[in-house]
Amino acid sequence: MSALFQVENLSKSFGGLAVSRDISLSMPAGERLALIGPNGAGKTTFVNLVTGQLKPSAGRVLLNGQDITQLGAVRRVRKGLVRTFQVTRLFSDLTPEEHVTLAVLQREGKATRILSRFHGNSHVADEVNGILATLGLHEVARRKVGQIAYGQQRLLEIAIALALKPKVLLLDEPAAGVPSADTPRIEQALERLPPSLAVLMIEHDMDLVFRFAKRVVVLAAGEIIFEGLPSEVAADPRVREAYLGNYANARSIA
Amino acid sequence: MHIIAHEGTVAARPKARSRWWRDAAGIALIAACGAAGFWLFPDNLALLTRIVAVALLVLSIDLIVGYCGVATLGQAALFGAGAYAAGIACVNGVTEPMTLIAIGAAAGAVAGLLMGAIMLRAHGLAQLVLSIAIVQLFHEAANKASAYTGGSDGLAGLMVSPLFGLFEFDLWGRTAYLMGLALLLLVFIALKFVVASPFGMLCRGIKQDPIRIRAMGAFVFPVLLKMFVISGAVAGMGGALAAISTQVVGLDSVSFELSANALVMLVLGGLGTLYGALVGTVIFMGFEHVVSAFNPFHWMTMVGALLIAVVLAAPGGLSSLMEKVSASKGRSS
Amino acid sequence: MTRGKRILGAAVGALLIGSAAAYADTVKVGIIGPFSGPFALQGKNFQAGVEAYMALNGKSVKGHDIEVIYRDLPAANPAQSRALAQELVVKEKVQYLGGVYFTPDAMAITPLLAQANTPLVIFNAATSAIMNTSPLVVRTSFTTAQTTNPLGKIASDEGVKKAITVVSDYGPGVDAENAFKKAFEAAGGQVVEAIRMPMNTTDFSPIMQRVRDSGAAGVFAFLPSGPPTLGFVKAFNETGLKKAGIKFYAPGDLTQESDLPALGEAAEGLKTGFHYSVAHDSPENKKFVEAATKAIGSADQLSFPAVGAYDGMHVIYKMIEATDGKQDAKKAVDAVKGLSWTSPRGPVRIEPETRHITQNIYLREVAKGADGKYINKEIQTFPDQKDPGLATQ
Amino acid sequence: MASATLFIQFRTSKRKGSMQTILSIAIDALAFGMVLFIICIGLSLTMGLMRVVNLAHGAFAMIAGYIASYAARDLGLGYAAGIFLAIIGTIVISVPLERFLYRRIYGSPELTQVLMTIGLTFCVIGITNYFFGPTLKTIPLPQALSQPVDVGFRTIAAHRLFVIACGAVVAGGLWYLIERTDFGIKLRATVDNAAMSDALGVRTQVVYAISFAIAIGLAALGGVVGAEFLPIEPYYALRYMVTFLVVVSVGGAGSIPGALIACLVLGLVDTTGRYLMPEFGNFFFYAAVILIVCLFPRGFLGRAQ
Repeated sequence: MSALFQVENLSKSFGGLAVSRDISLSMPAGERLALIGPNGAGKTTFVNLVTGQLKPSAGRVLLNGQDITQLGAVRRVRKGLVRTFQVTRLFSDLTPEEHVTLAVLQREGKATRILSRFHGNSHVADEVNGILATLGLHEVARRKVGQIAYGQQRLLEIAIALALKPKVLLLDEPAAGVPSADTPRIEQALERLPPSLAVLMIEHDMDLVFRFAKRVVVLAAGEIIFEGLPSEVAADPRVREAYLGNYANARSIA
Repeated sequence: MHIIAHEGTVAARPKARSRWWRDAAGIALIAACGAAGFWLFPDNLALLTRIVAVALLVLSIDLIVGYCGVATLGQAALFGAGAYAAGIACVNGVTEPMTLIAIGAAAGAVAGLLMGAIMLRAHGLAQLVLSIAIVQLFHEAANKASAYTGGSDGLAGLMVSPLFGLFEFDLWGRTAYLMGLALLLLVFIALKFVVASPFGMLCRGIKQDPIRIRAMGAFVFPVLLKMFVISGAVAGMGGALAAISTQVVGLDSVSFELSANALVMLVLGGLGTLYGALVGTVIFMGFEHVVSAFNPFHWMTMVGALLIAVVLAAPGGLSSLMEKVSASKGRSS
Repeated sequence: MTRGKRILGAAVGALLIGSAAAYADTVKVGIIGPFSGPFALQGKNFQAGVEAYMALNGKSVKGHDIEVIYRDLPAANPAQSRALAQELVVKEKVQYLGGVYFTPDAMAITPLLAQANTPLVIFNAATSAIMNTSPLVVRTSFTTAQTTNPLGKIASDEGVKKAITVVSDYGPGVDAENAFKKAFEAAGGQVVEAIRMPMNTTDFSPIMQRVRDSGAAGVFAFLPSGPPTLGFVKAFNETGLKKAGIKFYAPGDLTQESDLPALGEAAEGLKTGFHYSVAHDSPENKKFVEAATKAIGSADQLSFPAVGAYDGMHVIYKMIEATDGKQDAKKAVDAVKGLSWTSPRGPVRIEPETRHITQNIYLREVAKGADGKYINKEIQTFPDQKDPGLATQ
Repeated sequence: MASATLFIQFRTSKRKGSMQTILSIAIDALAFGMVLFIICIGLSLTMGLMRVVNLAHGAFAMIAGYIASYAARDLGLGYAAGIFLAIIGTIVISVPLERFLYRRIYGSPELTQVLMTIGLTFCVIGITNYFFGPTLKTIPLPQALSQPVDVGFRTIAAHRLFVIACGAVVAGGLWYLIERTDFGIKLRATVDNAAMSDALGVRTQVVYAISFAIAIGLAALGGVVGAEFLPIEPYYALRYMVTFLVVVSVGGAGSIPGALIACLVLGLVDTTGRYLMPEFGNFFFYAAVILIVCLFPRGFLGRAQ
């Protein structure tokens, strides 16, 4: 098995209501996969199941062939399964530099140290500056997050994730809420992600999906209804049905 | 990229240095204020010592409330644990003051561990209520165990030997005050290091968004528990200092009232800066002392009015007011 | 602010007395008591007793003007107590300390006395052990054991064979429980059950249920004066224990005069043992009540801490007289050892060995007075009672 | 609750072996619980619905007690008039406070609210002490309520039955108000989303002001009818603050049934604890609080925050 990350028959129901049904996925290293689906398709539940916020009713999650279904959210991150948030979760009075420093220190197991200083730690400074520069955040590295543009905050979400050196990266709508003028910067950042990294992107912006993803999975009503190349998605009748319902005469899903 | 990184590190130095200078200046200022208190109010040293002991308690609350976002109305449980441990040790023949402080710190830390382990199971209002329940249980236990604690009559007869074998704890309270002041400064410096450490930053992160911290792969519970232990040690030292300087430990040192007063002092001064804790304690207790001497019968109204006025004028606490005044120009952005 | 006030006070004083007396020295007395907070009433009584004494006996002794400085200590808080005492001695230069409502507060002050060369006259704090912590302490109040002791014999005399004790679960409560048990069993009775209630109890009906279940014919109760006494007495009536003829005995804290208007009819007939009733019939008391009522402002608020303070001031005046205004704590205390006088409460004496007050203990019954207000009517006198708590040590 | 009853049965079977004791305790617990409920439900509403930690709640109950005592005892107007005047008077006093003080702290951090309401409590205590003195104030009960009533297995003060009835009426009335009336709909909408309600034409400021007045009115009612349990004196406002706060949190702020359950359960724990082993009464109570809070972190029926 060359799959780095696998989801097997994942199901979740709340009471009698099944919100995820029998979802299976497999991703090799370096994969660029997009997960799309209409509102209410169960994307958020899927993310929560994969990251460990929710426990599945049935099925397994595997990373590097190891079953991580029973692990909590924190341990999954430590194994290399890292996510970003759809609505940014950042510390408004800290700077991007501080965010990324904290993430690097945490990865190195030094974040709980009391007898060293957080600032002026030259050992991690180079790495932190490198990450910030890659994402074009070096200019705002010292500003409080509350004062930088939303697009930059989205990039910072990715920067934090990269600082954790993930094997699998879950991007939860990385361009959500970003003004269209700034979207290219996000795209650029996504193109520069380390090649060996497996990236699962959940996204609404179809332009972004088509440019970024090598493979697309469509989720509707908690089930995978399509899996294939981006170019094939628009033509699939079930996808059209799921997105457009009765408005079958609409031409494009974008 | 190299150039950028280089620029970054170059820029980092003055900033870290300015931060360091600011803290050094702050600590020098505290030392100067403490010394000024010693020279200006030589007749009020017992009051000043009490302020120092309570300041340690308020600092310990700031660690939990201001840096971790865990609300507590039961911190006196940790203060009292330190006070009783030091008191009981003293009555049983351990009379060296530094040892007593260490015993107080240890007892406070253990109590902090216990309290944290219970309180961290809940959030918000429920957490607050747990803290109240815990301090009430401590109070009840201290009342019950009167064979060891003296119960409501207080644990009396603490004969502390002279500090370093030289300086007596006497009527004028010079030794107690200077020892307390030195202790406060040391603790303050240590806490400045703690909050400036990666651990301190992690706590600040947890306060704002524990989910983000978990998504970074850090466990929240052990970090907060660790802070509870540190906080307990600080509060315990405050309790031990109070026990040494008063030579009596009363049930008031494990009371809800003390916890609530201390929290009020902290909020009055401002959360999450450590300076606010000191400012709040000094202002509250100083104000209380002055108005209660001025009118022993109806001073409570004036203290109440002060609190209301502070909320209306400076909702972020007095230290935020000072920041606002000092930075009034640069704040337009 | 305090310094400003002091200067102002001195200036005003100089003006009033005039230049001739301006050379007369001032002896300062520091009074620590609960003047605000939950026990403010007791503190007000301290003040009333002090002011009544000074109104009746003048504000100077042998040409030494007496200035009283009050300091507020709202609840038991030894650290604050020590700080206040230290400030009074070191900064305000008081020669005498007085007041103190709670035992731990007194315990925090006594270690300072020798070094401060200052006597402490306790107006209230009622635990026996305080007297052993310093030879410079004199007490003009009572001890719980002292007021409880006669009740054991009374209960037995009234035919109670089995009794239950119900006390607040703290130092004085436990003292009272022990004192009653000892006295009652010495008189041939048997305490069948001893209940200790948490201090913050507000609903006493479950306790009364226990009393009923115990099958005791009499109940001995001790609660500190304050709001809970109201609930306790009401519960005793409402649960029908009073009607069932169960005898009730308690030290007088429970029927403090200031609580009687609130207790009203519910308290009628309750028998308590205490050292002082505002209704005590003597010329000394009449004079005292008149002066103290004027000082406190309302007759309803006057009760026992005032007499402790009044007699305390008497002791302090005698000390000033003996030392002629000079600061000499030992001489001052020695001067009042064995001192006896007629207090508003009756004949009293400072016991030379213990420095505690020896006095009559009265058995009183709550009854309607001449003006229709409820009073503690004295029905039996136990003369010359020492503190049994100290006597045994 | 069932297991607690069994436990009592077990203990008392050794002691006396009668149903009487169990019923007796239950009815005492019920009366005490209802007093707590009437006072605390107002606090629960302000904390849960308006998100204001109003530590001065007890101060309002105390003000009502003073007014009732003055009206019923000093003016001789009687108990019913005393209750009525106390509620009206307390609300009248609270209106300017709401306008000029509380309105500034709606939406402030909780600790800021704590600071201000504690300050307000201090002021109220100081002022009451100044004007009314530190003695206990009673509210004389009418003849009908002060008599013991024989309820078969024991005698109970009629007043206790009255309190139980008051509690039931308050619970039912509030439920009706919030679930069944127009105002209730507006209140719930404002709580869920103030901005949206504003946009829909609900005058949220008015809704807040009315809710605040209702909460204060309930505190006033509780202060007066509960005065037999919690006597009126200046320190009232601080003395019972912890109890009120604990009850509200255990019930879950903002929930009427939650508060009711909390009052009854805590009343039962308190009463039975004090009966079975009085010397450990407080241990019982606070251990129960810790247990409940650990099992129900949002309170019995608390809203998700």
